[in-house]
Amino acid sequence: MRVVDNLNLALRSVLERDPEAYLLGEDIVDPYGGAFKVTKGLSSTFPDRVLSTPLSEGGIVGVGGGLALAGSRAIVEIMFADFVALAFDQIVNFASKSVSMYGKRVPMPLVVRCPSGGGRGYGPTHSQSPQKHFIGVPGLSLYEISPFHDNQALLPAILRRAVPALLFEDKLLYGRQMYTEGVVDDLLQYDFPAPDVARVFVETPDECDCVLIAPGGVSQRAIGAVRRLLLEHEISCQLLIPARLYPLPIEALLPVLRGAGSVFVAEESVAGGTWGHEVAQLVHRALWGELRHPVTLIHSQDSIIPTAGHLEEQVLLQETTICRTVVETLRD
Amino acid sequence: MRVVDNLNLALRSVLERDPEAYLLGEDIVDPYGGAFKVTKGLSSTFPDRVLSTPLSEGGIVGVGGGLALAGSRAIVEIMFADFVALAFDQIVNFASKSVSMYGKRVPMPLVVRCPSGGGRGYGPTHSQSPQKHFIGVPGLSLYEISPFHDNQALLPAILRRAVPALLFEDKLLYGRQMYTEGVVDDLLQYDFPAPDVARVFVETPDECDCVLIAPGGVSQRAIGAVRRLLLEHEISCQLLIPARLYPLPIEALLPVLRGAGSVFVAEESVAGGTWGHEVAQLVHRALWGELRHPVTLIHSQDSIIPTAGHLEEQVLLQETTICRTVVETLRD
Amino acid sequence: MTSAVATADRAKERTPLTDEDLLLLLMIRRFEEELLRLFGAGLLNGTTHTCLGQEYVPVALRTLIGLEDFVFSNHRGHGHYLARYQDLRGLLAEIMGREGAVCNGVGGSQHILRDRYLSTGVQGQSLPVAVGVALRLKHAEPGRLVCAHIGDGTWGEGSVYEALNMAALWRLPLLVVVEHNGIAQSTPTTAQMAGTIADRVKAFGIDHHRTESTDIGEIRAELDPMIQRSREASLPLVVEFATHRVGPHSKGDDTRPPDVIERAEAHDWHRSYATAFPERFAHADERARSLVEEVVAEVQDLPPAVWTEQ
Amino acid sequence: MTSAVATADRAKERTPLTDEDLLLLLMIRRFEEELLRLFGAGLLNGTTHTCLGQEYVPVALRTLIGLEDFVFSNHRGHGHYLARYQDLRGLLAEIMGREGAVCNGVGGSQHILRDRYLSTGVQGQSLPVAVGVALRLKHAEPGRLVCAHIGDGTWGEGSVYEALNMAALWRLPLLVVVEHNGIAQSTPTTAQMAGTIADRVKAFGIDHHRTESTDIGEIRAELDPMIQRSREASLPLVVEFATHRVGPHSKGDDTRPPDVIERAEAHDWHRSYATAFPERFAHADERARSLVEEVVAEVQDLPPAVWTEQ
Ligand SMILES: Cc1ncc(C[n+]2csc(CCOP(=O)(O)OP(=O)(O)O)c2C)c(N)n1
Ligand SMILES: Cc1ncc(C[n+]2csc(CCOP(=O)(O)OP(=O)(O)O)c2C)c(N)n1
Ligand SMILES: [Mg+2]
Ligand SMILES: [Mg+2]
Repeated sequence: MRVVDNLNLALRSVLERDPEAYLLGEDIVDPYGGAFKVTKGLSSTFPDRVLSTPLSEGGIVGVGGGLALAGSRAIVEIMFADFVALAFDQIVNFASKSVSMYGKRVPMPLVVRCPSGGGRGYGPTHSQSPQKHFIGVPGLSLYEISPFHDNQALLPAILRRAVPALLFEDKLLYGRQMYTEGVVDDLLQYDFPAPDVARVFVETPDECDCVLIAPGGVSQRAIGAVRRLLLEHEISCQLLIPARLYPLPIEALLPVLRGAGSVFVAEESVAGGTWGHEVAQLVHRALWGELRHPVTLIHSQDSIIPTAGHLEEQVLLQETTICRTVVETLRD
Repeated sequence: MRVVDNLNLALRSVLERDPEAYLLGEDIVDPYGGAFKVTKGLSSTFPDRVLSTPLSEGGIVGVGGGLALAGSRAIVEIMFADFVALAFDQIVNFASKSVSMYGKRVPMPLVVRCPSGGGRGYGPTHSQSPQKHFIGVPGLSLYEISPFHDNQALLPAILRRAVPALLFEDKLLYGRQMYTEGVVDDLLQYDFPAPDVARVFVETPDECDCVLIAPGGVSQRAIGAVRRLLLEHEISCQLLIPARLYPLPIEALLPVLRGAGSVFVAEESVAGGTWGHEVAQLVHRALWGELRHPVTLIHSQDSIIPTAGHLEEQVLLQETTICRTVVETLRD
Repeated sequence: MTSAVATADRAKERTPLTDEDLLLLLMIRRFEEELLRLFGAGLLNGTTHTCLGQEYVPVALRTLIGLEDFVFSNHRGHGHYLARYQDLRGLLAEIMGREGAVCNGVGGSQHILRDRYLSTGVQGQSLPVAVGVALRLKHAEPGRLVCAHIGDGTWGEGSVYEALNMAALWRLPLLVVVEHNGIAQSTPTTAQMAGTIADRVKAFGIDHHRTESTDIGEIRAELDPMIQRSREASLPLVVEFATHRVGPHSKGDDTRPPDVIERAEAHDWHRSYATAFPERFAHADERARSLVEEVVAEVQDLPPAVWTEQ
Repeated sequence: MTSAVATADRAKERTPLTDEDLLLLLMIRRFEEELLRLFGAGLLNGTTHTCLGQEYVPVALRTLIGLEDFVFSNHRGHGHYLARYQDLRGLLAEIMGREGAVCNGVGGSQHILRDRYLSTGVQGQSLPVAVGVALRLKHAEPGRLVCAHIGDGTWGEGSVYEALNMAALWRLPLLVVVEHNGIAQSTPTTAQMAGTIADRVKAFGIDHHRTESTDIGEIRAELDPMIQRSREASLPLVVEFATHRVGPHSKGDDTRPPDVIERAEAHDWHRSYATAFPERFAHADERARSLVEEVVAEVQDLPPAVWTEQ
């Protein structure tokens, strides 16, 4: 099953089981079914609760906040993650704050879905990975879809936690297949050493030369790099993909990281203040003295994301960048 | 001279020397002169170029972007830094991107001034330090005022660089005195080991047990901590205060950091993905093997900022927190 | 001058009001004055925005808006809260950060949540949220509505228009109450608003009603049928109160010229009711004063608020 | 049907237009069609929004807006660019990421800057920026103006109202051109806009003019005095074109029912001019076609764009 279909099913089942759940976004109703077709078919089944909205990113996240506040569950699609910038105030200063700023816990089951990432030539304002800008907002959680995590379990779990969440969805991932039954390919397997943390490994999960941590959108590139590291460089690298990026369940990752002594983080974000910085600090504090080198951050360049394919490739994180960085770091 | 007066003079001299400079913001004209009186007197002298605006944070930053694009210099005051959330799109996706996304460098001399920080009981939506959310935006620089850096030099220098900048201004700092002539108090002196980086030290600048890095808004608490560390714990700590937070001129700090082996970052930001994470990663990469412990981040709690004084104090970074963290870390 | 006279004339024709309403009006007035006094005496921390001059707005509305309706308030919200809950103690404790504070001292003057009442400190943010609540009410509790208070200055924020558009498109029971006091902090409306609120509202196909009255009975009579209709037909409605800020924006920051302040005072409901019903007024005022003083004395002695649910 | 007939009737009364205008119209049409073909053939990467059906808007405006005026374009901007610069090669190279690209292939279809022309991909973002430019022009270059193109769907964004308010308050020479094609991506205007653009504009005290014409000469005659006034009096103006999107939103994503698409096509300027001036039309079309084909052939063979000034 393709990731987009899994996500579509997950949304459908939330709407089905929960008569108080709403889904809002620009152009999400049928026959269009959303810019990336994630919501296809849903408005036909739930015409009152799947609503196409005007172009008002700030406004519709506010509406989602209001629905959540009043006792509904709300899922809001931002057409391109870049435009979540327009909803920054509603997310940070309303929905997230409301959870605690009134002196008592207020349930706020609001999920803002953000199709993110580049690689499709959509240009500087339609290709970003803005995860990092939302780290460290009290009350706000960040998630990212992956080909390992079943959204039919993840989405209801996020809503049950009843705190506002951003769900990042890599656009290129939509068309990929979900992995099932522990098998990635002929060489690689996966399991879940902790709830919501997927691990990709070669043969035995307990041995490796290094660990690579990546959000779901980087899965393909990370898996490609793990394969090449093994086949071309005889480096065994384990890959960890947490569904929740922030707060990061670091305790769950430590047993895996502990053995390795060498940790990398790969993400598509452009340079500076990235999610990897948050991961690195947690790892440095927890494993100081056991690490052979500082956690190495691998990410896109410090640059806007250009449109032309050949230029975009120079800026965005590539499989080869991951591979090369790991090899060079381990060699030093 | 008080910091607010220094800033006021700096704004005045920009307007005086540059007939194309504009200053925009809510309630900034006389007789009110701005919520924190930073712009007092300016509209009386420059009525055409110092404009009170409607409540439209996104809009006025956009106007600033337009002025800058068309060849003017623009300074925009956001009444409380918290509301810069409403201008996130204009800052990140217009002004900063325009510098490079058209395939050639476009000068964008735009400064967005953000009175930030808590400690005045203004409550959760009027007390934040949102610096961290703007780290890692290609083309965007972050600055923070301090009692060491003369804004009459800093402000024109920022404008000359002609890239969009946020200037954070701690509200409590406004009423403090600027330091002059290298003297902090009976015990402490300061110098500038690199342009725009202030250093506070006891006696000789070349020796110390540890280094504390802090943005300008934390100056008083950091200085207080440095004094107490010396007087109560016989720990000599040097304090570094860079005027530009991002991109951080790390090369300029390294000579000072190198000797110490022990580095702390103190900031008022609430926990998670802070500026300190960016600093730490740079330091870890540069000084791996020379550090006795990971760069220790000291910041406010992972919490919204409550209103009541006694609760606010529990959440926000305090002098005592800095002190205690340094002592405990060095003891370990 | 003329307008001051006109107001005085009209005062005599005031429709009668209940003791409860009169007491409430005066309680809010005394509460706000007391806050400014406490600030002046250095006994309060942080900031506050009193509703001096605008107390009658929520008092007039209180019989039209029930506890099952949602109310969104803003920075100038003490009157909104007190008119709904008559809870002097909870609010003062909140502002002073003492035990019994309605939000445990965390929210303070500007950030209050109690059941279906919520205020926030970021102008314009509440309207889209109110739209979301109204969307739910329309489906889950037809007949109920959301009442959101905003000032004239808040019409500078784009979020207001995003919200109006959705409220109209989706036919939602949203009542926007605009307290148009002619000023935003220090900026007169003429310097921050082009055109009129009436036209901006109508441009979205939304009904707009403006009232110049400060007479509780008159206002209720005017608004009742309109609000009923908004509930029954599930339609948005904007009611604009031409009102007057008698006090400073927050504290000690009134830079308006004396004649402007005088004009505001001439429109104060307080004078009109004092003239119209001198005895009842004096009696209620006495009572309001003592109620507020009692609460102040009591709250000042309470221990600090405790916040456990972070 | 009736409206299709009406359009056909009016076509016969078309005011004459210059060879240059006709060629420009057809060049843009051919350019856009060629883009869709190239996409279909897998020769283009990324996305694009063609202005099929709306080409006449910038062509009509081009004699009224000079190179010293600023133009803000949006996602549907190829026509705006070509009408101003007639630069098929620079634009195609930009879209294909080849040498000679006007923005070195960095911006692509939606992000173009050339002298005083700028487009961006975030709807509504441009209007406050345009206000800033107009503020400068008012002081530094009186008589010049800023022309900003937006679609009907973009009126959902709050930034539009923040900008209109400031433009009116500060009396700035801002011309907002609304290309009202009745749809935003897939959402009909009726489902995303309450009320009318006319009323929204007038609510800010700004002049509004709506034109249904697709006749270059007629449009210019209508708009010339208004735009002159906006320059001379330094005042904002909103001109709304009732227009029709003849192609998909971007590529292959037209989910409109056939009758709606037919109605759009019935209003196409293309038919009217073809009927009114068949011979000149055919001749110009031939020329446009060959110009575009030449450029396509040429650009396809160019090396990739180089980006040095990061
Ligand atoms: C988004 C935002 N911008 C600015 C402020 C600061 N501020 C608080 S009240 C106010 C003026 C509001 O004017 P108006 O809406 O007319 O309400 P009034 O104070 O007159 O009741 C301002 C600028 C704020 N709280 N939120
Ligand atoms: C802020 C923002 N939200 C959403 C989009 C995605 N988007 C691009 S064009 C468009 C529809 C715009 O409609 P309209 O303004 O009517 O212009 P048209 O496409 O009809 O020319 C949308 C939703 C965007 N580019 N920017
Ligand atoms: Mg007001
Ligand atoms: Mg449209």
